[in-house]
Amino acid sequence: MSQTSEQRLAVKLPGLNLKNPVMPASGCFAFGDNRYAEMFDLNQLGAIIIKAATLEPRVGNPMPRIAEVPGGVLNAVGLQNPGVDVILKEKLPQLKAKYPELPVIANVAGTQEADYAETARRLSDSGMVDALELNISCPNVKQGGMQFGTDPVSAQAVTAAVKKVSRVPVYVKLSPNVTDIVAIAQAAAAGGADGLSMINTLLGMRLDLKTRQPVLANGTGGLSGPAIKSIAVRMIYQVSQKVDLPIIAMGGISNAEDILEMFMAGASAVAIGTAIFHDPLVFPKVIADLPQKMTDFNIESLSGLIAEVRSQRNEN
Amino acid sequence: MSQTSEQRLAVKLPGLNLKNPVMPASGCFAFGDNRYAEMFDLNQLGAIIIKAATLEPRVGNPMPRIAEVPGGVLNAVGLQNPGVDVILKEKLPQLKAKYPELPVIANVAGTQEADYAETARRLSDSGMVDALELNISCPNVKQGGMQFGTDPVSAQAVTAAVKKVSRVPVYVKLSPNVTDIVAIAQAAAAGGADGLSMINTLLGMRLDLKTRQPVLANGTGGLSGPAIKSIAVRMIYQVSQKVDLPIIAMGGISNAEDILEMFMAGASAVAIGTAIFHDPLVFPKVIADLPQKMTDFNIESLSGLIAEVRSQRNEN
Amino acid sequence: MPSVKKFLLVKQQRLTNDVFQMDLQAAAPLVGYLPGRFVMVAIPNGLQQLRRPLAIAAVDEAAGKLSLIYRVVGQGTAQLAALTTGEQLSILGALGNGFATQKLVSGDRVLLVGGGTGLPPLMYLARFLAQKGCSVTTMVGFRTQTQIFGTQVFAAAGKLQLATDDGSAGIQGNVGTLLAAFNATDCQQVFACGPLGLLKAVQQRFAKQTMPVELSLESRMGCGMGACAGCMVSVGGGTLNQHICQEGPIFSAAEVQL
Amino acid sequence: MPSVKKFLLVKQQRLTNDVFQMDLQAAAPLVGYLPGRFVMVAIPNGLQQLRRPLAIAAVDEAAGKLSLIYRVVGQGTAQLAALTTGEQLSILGALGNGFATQKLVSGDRVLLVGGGTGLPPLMYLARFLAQKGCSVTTMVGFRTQTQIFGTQVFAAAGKLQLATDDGSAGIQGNVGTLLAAFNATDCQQVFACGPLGLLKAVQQRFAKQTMPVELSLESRMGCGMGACAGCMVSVGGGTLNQHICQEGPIFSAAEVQL
Ligand SMILES: Cc1cc2nc3c(=O)[nH]c(=O)nc-3n(C[C@H](O)[C@H](O)[C@H](O)COP(=O)(O)OP(=O)(O)OC[C@H]3O[C@@H](n4cnc5c(N)ncnc54)[C@H](O)[C@@H]3O)c2cc1C
Ligand SMILES: Cc1cc2nc3c(=O)[nH]c(=O)nc-3n(C[C@H](O)[C@H](O)[C@H](O)COP(=O)(O)OP(=O)(O)OC[C@H]3O[C@@H](n4cnc5c(N)ncnc54)[C@H](O)[C@@H]3O)c2cc1C
Ligand SMILES: Cc1cc2nc3c(=O)[nH]c(=O)nc-3n(C[C@H](O)[C@H](O)[C@H](O)COP(=O)(O)O)c2cc1C
Ligand SMILES: Cc1cc2nc3c(=O)[nH]c(=O)nc-3n(C[C@H](O)[C@H](O)[C@H](O)COP(=O)(O)O)c2cc1C
Ligand code: FES
Ligand code: FES
Repeated sequence: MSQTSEQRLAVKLPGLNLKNPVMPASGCFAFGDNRYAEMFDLNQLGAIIIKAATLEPRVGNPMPRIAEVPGGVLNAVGLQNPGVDVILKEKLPQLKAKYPELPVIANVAGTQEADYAETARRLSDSGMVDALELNISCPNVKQGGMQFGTDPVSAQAVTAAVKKVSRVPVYVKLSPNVTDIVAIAQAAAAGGADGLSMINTLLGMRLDLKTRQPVLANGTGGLSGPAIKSIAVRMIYQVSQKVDLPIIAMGGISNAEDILEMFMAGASAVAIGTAIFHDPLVFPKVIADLPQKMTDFNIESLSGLIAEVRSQRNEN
Repeated sequence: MSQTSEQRLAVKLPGLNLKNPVMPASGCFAFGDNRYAEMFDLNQLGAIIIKAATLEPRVGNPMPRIAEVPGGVLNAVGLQNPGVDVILKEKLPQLKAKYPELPVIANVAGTQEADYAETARRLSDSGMVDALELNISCPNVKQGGMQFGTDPVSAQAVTAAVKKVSRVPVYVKLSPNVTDIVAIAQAAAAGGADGLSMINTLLGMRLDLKTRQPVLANGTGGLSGPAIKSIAVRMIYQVSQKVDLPIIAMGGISNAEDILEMFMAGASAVAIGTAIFHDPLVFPKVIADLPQKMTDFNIESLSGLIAEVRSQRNEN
Repeated sequence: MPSVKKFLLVKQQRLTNDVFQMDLQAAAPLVGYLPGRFVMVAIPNGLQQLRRPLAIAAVDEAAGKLSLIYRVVGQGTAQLAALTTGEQLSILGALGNGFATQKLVSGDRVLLVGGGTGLPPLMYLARFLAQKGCSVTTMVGFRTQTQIFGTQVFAAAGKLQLATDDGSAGIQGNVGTLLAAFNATDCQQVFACGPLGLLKAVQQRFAKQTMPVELSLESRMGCGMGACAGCMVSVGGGTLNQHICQEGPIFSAAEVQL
Repeated sequence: MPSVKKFLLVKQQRLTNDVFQMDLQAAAPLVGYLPGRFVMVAIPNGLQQLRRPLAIAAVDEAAGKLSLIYRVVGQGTAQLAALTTGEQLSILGALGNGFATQKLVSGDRVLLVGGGTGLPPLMYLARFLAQKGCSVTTMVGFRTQTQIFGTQVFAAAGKLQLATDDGSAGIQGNVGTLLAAFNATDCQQVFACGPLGLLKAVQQRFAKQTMPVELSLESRMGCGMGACAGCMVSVGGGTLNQHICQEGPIFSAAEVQL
């Protein structure tokens, strides 16, 4: 191959000039202030997506919040976070101090349009984040979250409200719990989104046979992990056919092949969540594996693959 | 336990007086004319749900139609069937001749309301089926199928059209590929459904890294198997809270515990599809395992469990 | 009648870089394990929902012995290759119709044509027909010398015609080259198993001949039991009207649409 | 610094009907495997996505030896119990804060209170404190005699007070009965691990005492690494403000809200 290894993995998305396309998914890596960071150098990552930020602190849902199902995990954390001000005062400065070069995407959640906009404004004004990921898809909160992500009108409105105040590009994170993912993606595009992030978790539930009650205190939870990968691939494929925005793909990725499958479906970058729970070194591993796997499948560079896949999509 | 083993497993649903609640799911057991029937006596089953019937013969989708994903299977068979007339002349008489006592549920599909109604009329008039399962949820056909199952207005209309002509109870089979499963269930109820059947497959896709094209000739396929169980449990739980109709549950069931979980979620009977591909004897096995598992979890009878679960649901 | 049985893995052998042979032992005699039929092997791991179809490469029914030969192509076969002696496999079999060998008698001349993972069923067939007293010629093609397996069996059963793409063993060329040179006039039956291209070449080569030509087909399978309609093929002018797993995997070249 | 290592299973032992001990060997010395800390064990099967948290029951850091004692309660632990000698396990550790034993000196009197699968970390702690020269009293409760395990360790490390619900061993009663009879005045530190009821009983019993009382908590865990917020607990008046996996699993009874 004629390109250097670095060139082969580099991808460019609005606001994000990444040396590789791999990042931790929101909510699975806190604010980088976790113990995985002791096991490998976060500078190896393409970028980091931090845990959802809301205007006010949130304590999240009661315990238990985690359950296991075949091929996947249910979580009902419920957007627990210390609130945007603490994130700006403590979490982000700590992260930037340790990894000044690491691109940061801040996940933004809220209960109404105004919260979303105000949280987004504060984060983007801080100069500490390179892009926002608008979480209109959290299935684990009663108000806001997913309700914005399941109705095109609200999705467009909240995107537009955030775009108006944000100085950094905005990626809208879509919920798979919808009849027509393309309609929501188009609504986000109409609202001015710079990119899409997909997919968030599918709404699931597990019952405890002894108590006959849900295992999770919240009742339902979000399904993530390998079980949802084929749904993510399908949705990314469908959306990339109709919407021109770059897509950060996630949902069940656990190895380099999965990453390439997402690119072939239409992704321009990827995030990994659940897989890290099983393999704490999944990030350095997939980043190291990618070049060989690309060679195996005749892919010179990811940017070339993105261009090729996108050019083959019939815009109709 | 004071009840006999038979009483413990028996369940009663409109048109279906079942000695146990276990049946093969539509499309995973043909018309009973498969080789599994050589391995165990189908009279052991609670009932059988046969492959979809359409008014005209259908050749289905091109090959390949089957792909594997972690914890699940993608299929894009596309409702291949010899048409309702051949089914009435050959398939059903053969089934009834071999198993005169086995309750039969016929799965009905179509491309428009009139097909559904005519197919349903012919099947119900035949006297060979105990109930219909209205398939408004097949993700593998371009027209009809899922489109009826994702829009409440169409769902209600097609249900009403079929109810008008059917002499046997009608179970409407719901698609999980919707934003609001309760709305569709309520529409089916408003259309006069006698019961619900849920869930059909989730729309997924797998790409071949070598060809960069979908593995399935049809592009997308329906995801079934353990990967979707938590989604099925969630939807059945949600629907049973708002809609009074009995539910035949399916989606990832592979053992007796899974069956009990479905009952606790709100089911009144269950169907098993994908699991038989792995374990050809899954039906006799789960039927034999149920009584002991019920004892383990303090369940005297399934009919008692159904009543208990339903009585605890707050109708609001 | 198919049955699902536990088999003990008594030997795992690497035949080439990516082809393995498993020798398996059942607790009881096997019935109906005829040449051309196949089994569905469960991958001993909770993640894989589907069994894998593999042809019967060798069998001793009375002794309950079964051999499978498989190429590692994906996750399931990779897991099979990782199994070690003493582990157990759940196997569903025997399935499918098998090769139609009923009319062949001692002295009949038959041609076997195979390539790649199409060879295992032909290995069994070659032994079976040789035992019947048939005169067996087998044509096999490989990419290169290091990929060769099974040829001793064919040589022992009759005549072996070998081709490699790079000429590192046998003649340089492929099965097509061998077929072109073959004199078809004195041959009672042809059996072929291998990649689609090979099957098409055989179908075409003998299109004008009258002897039975049998092709063994492959398909992704859900059930292997005629229950899921995952494996249909068009036969005798119909459209996707037969199950490869049930009416097949062996079809008449004159009837099947490839 | 946590690390993920392959461990060889050198011994799998059944202690009671449903409690097993695994003795494991790492290729290199272990660091930081202190009493009260835990590991996350990957279930060697593609289906389970989450590692299972298990306490360190015994360790020889220099020799790379680790023992885990676990009750079979679900699918993951059932799979662990099915493993045989020679198989490998991927283990992430050591995690969590561990018991605060720094201030204890030889001659100090300590009380350990445990039940059920809370015993394994106390077994390590008892040995550890006995070696320090502390005078260790351990109270343990079981349902019945056949469920007893670990008591030799506690007896060897100091004084053992045993209760069974049915009186089949030790006194009839439970840990609560033993706690009520305990003279708390001359005890420097209390450590407890077990079911929620036991922890609450300990918290209450010593609520008015001034010595440190440490409780080891359990929670379903996603990561075990402070990354997923799956294991929060309310400490020091906050609401769900600390991670059981990171700031815990050991919390001060005076601070933690059970
Ligand atoms: C009747 C029959 C007999 C066969 N006999 C042999 C044999 O003796 N030796 C041998 O090496 N191979 C044989 N094959 C092919 C073999 O089944 C596949 O190579 C194998 O299933 C691949 O599994 P995998 O998990 O490694 O691949 P993956 O790609 O991970 O499998 C994913 C899914 O696709 C299916 N699949 C993938 N490739 C094929 C294929 N070529 N044919 C059918 N299904 C496929 C798998 O069964 C599985 O369901 C036979 C196939 C059929 C239909
Ligand atoms: C810090 C810590 C130390 C522990 N030490 C021990 C020990 O030394 N010995 C021992 O027998 N048990 C211990 N446990 C409990 C042990 O983790 C669970 O019994 C085990 O995870 C159950 O797994 P399973 O797959 O068999 O159950 P399943 O019910 O199939 O597990 C499903 C999911 O729930 C989780 N889970 C289920 N029960 C528990 C539980 N009680 N606590 C935490 N997670 C649970 C599992 O980890 C898994 O993620 C400890 C728990 C924690 C948090
Ligand atoms: C424990 C947990 C917490 C999560 N928290 C968030 C969150 O705060 N914001 C968000 O947008 N997504 C959140 N997600 C969703 C993930 O970011 C991701 O979209 C999803 O898990 C699919 O990817 P995966 O299969 O690789 O985990 C969370 C997922 C998990 C498992
Ligand atoms: C191969 C295959 C074919 C199917 N064909 C039909 C069908 O004809 N009609 C229908 O309503 N559902 C069909 N289904 C869906 C199943 O009936 C069932 O709803 C679904 O597979 C979930 O159950 P499972 O996880 O137990 O397989 C099919 C599923 C599979 C795997
Ligand atoms: S594989 Fe299911 S019908 Fe052939
Ligand atoms: S288990 Fe993930 S934060 Fe504690």
